[in-house]
Amino acid sequence: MIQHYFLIIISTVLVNNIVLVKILGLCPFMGVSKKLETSISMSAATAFVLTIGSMTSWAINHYLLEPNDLVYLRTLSFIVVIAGVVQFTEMVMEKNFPLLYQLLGIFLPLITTNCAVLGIPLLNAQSSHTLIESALFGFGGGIGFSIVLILFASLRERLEGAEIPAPFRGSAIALVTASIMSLAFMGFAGLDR
Amino acid sequence: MDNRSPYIVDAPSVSVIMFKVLLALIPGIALYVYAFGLGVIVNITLASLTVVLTESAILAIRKLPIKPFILDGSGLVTAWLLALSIPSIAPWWIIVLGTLLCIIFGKHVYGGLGYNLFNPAMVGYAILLISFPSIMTHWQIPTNLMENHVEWLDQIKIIMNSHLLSKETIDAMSSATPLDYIKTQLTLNQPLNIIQQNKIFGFLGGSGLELVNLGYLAGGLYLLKDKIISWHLPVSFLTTLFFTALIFNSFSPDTFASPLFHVMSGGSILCAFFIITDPVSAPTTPKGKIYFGVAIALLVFIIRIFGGYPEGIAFAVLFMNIFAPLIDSLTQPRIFGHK
Amino acid sequence: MITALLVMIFLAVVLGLVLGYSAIKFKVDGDPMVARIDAILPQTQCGQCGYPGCKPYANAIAKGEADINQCPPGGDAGAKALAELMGMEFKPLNQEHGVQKPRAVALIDESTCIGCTLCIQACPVDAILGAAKQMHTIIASECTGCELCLPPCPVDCITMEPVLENSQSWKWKYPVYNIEKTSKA
Amino acid sequence: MQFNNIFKFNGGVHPEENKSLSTTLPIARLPIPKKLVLPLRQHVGHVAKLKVKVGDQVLKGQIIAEADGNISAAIHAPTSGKILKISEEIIPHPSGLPDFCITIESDLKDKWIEKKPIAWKKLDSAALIEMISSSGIVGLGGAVFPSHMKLKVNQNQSIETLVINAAECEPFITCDDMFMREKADEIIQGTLIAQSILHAKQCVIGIEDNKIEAYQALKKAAQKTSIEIKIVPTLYPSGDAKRLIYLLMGIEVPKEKRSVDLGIQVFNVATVAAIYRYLELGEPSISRIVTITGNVQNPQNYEVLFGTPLSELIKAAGGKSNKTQKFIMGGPMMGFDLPSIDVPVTKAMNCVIESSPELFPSPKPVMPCIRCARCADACPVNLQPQELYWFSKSSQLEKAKDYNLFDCIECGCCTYVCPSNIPLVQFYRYAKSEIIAQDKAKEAANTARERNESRLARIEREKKERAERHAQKALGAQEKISDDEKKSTIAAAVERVKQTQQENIKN
Repeated sequence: MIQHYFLIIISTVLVNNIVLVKILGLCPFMGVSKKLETSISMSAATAFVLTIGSMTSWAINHYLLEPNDLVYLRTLSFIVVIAGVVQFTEMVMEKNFPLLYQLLGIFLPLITTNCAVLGIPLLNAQSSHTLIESALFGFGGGIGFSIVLILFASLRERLEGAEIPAPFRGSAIALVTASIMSLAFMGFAGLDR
Repeated sequence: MDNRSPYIVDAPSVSVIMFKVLLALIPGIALYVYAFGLGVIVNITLASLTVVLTESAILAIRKLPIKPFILDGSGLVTAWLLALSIPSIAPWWIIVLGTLLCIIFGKHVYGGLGYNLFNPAMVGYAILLISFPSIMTHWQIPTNLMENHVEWLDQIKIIMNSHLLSKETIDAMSSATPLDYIKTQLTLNQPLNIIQQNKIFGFLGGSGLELVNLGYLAGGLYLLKDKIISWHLPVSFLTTLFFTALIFNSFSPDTFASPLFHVMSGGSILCAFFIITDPVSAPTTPKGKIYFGVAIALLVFIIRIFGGYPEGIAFAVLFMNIFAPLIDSLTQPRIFGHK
Repeated sequence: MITALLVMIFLAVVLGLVLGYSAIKFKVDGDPMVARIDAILPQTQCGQCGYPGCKPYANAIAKGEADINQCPPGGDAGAKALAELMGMEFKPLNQEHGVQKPRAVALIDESTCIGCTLCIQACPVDAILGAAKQMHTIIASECTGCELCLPPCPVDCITMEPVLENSQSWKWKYPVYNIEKTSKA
Repeated sequence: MQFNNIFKFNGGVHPEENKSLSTTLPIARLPIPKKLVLPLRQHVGHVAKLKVKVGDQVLKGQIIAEADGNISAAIHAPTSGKILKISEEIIPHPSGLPDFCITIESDLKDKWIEKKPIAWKKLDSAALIEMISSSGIVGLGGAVFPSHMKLKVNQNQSIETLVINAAECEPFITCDDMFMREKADEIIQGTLIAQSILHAKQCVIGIEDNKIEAYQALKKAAQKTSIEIKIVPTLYPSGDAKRLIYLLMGIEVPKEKRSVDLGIQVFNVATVAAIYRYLELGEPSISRIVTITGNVQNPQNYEVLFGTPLSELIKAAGGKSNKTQKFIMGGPMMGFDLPSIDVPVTKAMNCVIESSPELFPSPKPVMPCIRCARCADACPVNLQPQELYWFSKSSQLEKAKDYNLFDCIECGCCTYVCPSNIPLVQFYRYAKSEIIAQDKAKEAANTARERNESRLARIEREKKERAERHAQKALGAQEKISDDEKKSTIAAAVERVKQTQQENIKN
């Protein structure tokens, strides 16, 4: 059983990393990775939302939608729930970490529309995960997102000093870098067997 | 320039460093030719030509001076490392394409020498490996093991135009690498000692390949002695690989190959002395270098044993390249007078 | 159909309650950003941005009413720093508000000054000394170079004198070297 | 050579020494020049306060500018003569910008003011420090920090060890070496004086192993004293005070602390000798030993009066050949190009090197940094020069600061070993002075903000008071002057100004 849970984590963090392999959540990945400091807080917020979102979505799916034969309402209700969780996180953050709140700016409310955040609960529902599995899946996805975002930010900070040819500056080089990162993650293929 | 102090310098130039690296590759290449024939020379030549032409073109487009940046030799190092990493009988366009990928996506989109985040040779190699898995895993068997003697001209023919020769000849010339072979055979539940009786295995690693690796080792030791590379990277990498393999091997010798086999086969030695020692994409602090070497060794071992690919060096190196800036910032050494 | 509606209504009510409660619980007042923006502004108090001083401009930026590139004394560098702080794209200085000039301090031609005190009232940092009917003088070390004292002077006796570099304020320049052209721009 | 109890610091380099060039001849004395130019700022701290005016007659050793506050040093007339002018002249500074100088026209009589030797054995430390504060003595190793400040010790500090810096680690420079060979006695006497003023329990002289003659001279002079003379290996920059302390004692002076806080004080050999001369003979700081070397015909050390035009020294050494491009002040590792050969010799000028393409070939093409970290291996402060360069180059100044840019001593070891020939130190100098300038601007902005805020508060207060007064007056009295009238005058003035401005713009 433990092994199974371990495999879920390994799988979501490395092998099927939501950003680099599943290509979900690219918006904050590109948007909030200019600075290491902000990327760390962003990843913490996202990981939090992912875990809580997965769990609440599971509960809604399990207790409300499936018994009532309302599976078709999944996407709608998940979005609503996630939006609620994000709003909550936002308020907590504004109160307790006001500077962070400002730094994250538009990307904090945008966690709502982060496809990773919706994607993970939907994948959970699709593969009929249990509550613990859903939580681990969400958590693992969050960790995977965090690792990749933080590393990406550290790379981009290094690139600040590089003399990149003009056409490649900014998002272009960031995308090239992301793709090579994705290439590196392909080495883990087959680890989750 | 005015006001430039210090007025005196005493350092080998970048070119000298890079050409010493090339020089250190010579023994390995010589043994490669001895064991496998001239195919590798063709690949190296193709790669070198591609690099010089592409870099000149890119530098011209970027309006940078061409001569110093070609003469710095860094492009050639990348090209040679790639040529040594791919099978020596791969068709010519593989090495040309690979070199282009290295130089463009590994190096010049980042600004060229000194700015690349990833090891350029490994960028090219990894793209080739996932794009052409079959070609990239068909390795030539040593010439002395071939049933029909193959002329060196045939090797060149295969490289330049694979349709000239029949499929049988090619099949007779190539096989999986020992690492690959072990992996596939293990899934068929063969015990290791039986697997290793195949003729492609030598006394340490793969037959022929072990010789080449010894050549690389000699070159690597020369680089160490000449202080072109620091000891941290090769030592941490090789010892970690050795001891991880040792632990697994003593735990179950039937499924895990010996530590010496792991060190002497695949690209371990080339990786230890020539690939991870690329200063630009590796951490620069002494501690950071050790962490880097250890982590790559562990990843290489994990991918070799548990992963989907027979050899994990390229992925492990690229993966750790991602960590390099973070490792650097977390392993700053203690400054004089600081706590 | 009814169940679906009920479910959605239920969700809406629950979330509404939770969020409503936290809105009260985690209420925030004041904007910490204003002080940070104000810290970047050069404090010339010149009003070229269209606001009566640096603080009001900082307020306007924090509220999103003003753009980050309206401060000529701060120049492009200031706009860059603001862009970084606000997480916005950098915009070059808006020329409508003026151009960045080398630092200068005001100087009163004491033979022409009639002692009208109008410049004293205009100076935002009280850097002009003097009394009615007496010659005025500028405390050069306190002058921000805002030029606000120039228009009120009835006899045009105030001029802006650029601050010259001396061996103490001299700075090492960015090294320029041959071969590898730094392709910044 | 055996080194006992030496603590090695990280890195360091050993460039070709080139010291024997200028040690073949004894120290010579330069004739008194016709004109001497004395910058008012030859030391760290406040500019000296002028005590003479144009036309004054001065005697040799007379104070012509006095110390302004504690961190400042007096300036004495190096010879007798007349004050010719007080004006801005080119000074030996990397900026090449002029600064205020006193020009003396020498009368060639070289007439001393009455010398007043001080019975230093009978006086207590405080009195001696007070006297030394008008001696004009500053650190002659190149730091030019006023020496009396270094002799002063706070109540809560006590000096354990006095370190005398005789390392002279930069190539080419031999002024301390030759001085030690010839004036070892003065140095030892000066050391004993400094030791007694500081109440230091022990005293160590640190000298590099390439100065055996000087070592032996010191050894002989110090025979009957408790002064310990320690030989350190020749490794640049062992003459840096913090490095020398570590070499000799294994103590690292922490960041943002001075060695005094740890009970260690460091003086240069020439500085202690100057203290001795001032107290024992009553001669203030008016000259120093300068090495003139490099591409000159007779590389040698000269005793030169401060203010002597450099061209005189160059002439004496047979310099200014055709091949010469420039003159360097200081050593080849940390020196700088002199803006002109007419600059005066100052208290900081320990060495002048006539450059030639053979000695200092023009820099090779600069390649990008390949992060080989050779610089980190060579850095005596254990910094990561490649990171500092990365940040300085892209003007990420905050980051550079975080990576301890200000711990850098600009010794040049990193540049010396850089395979890419990057002028690393130049980048650090740029980044440092940029940060300092920004901090200054920030400080100015803060004062401006405060002043603006207090003004706004005052206006607010006045408005309120006026409102109150109005409310009181409104009961009966009427206003004396109509506000409207005043306003219209002002408006007219403003209108006029606007017009003139517009006309100016049109023109």
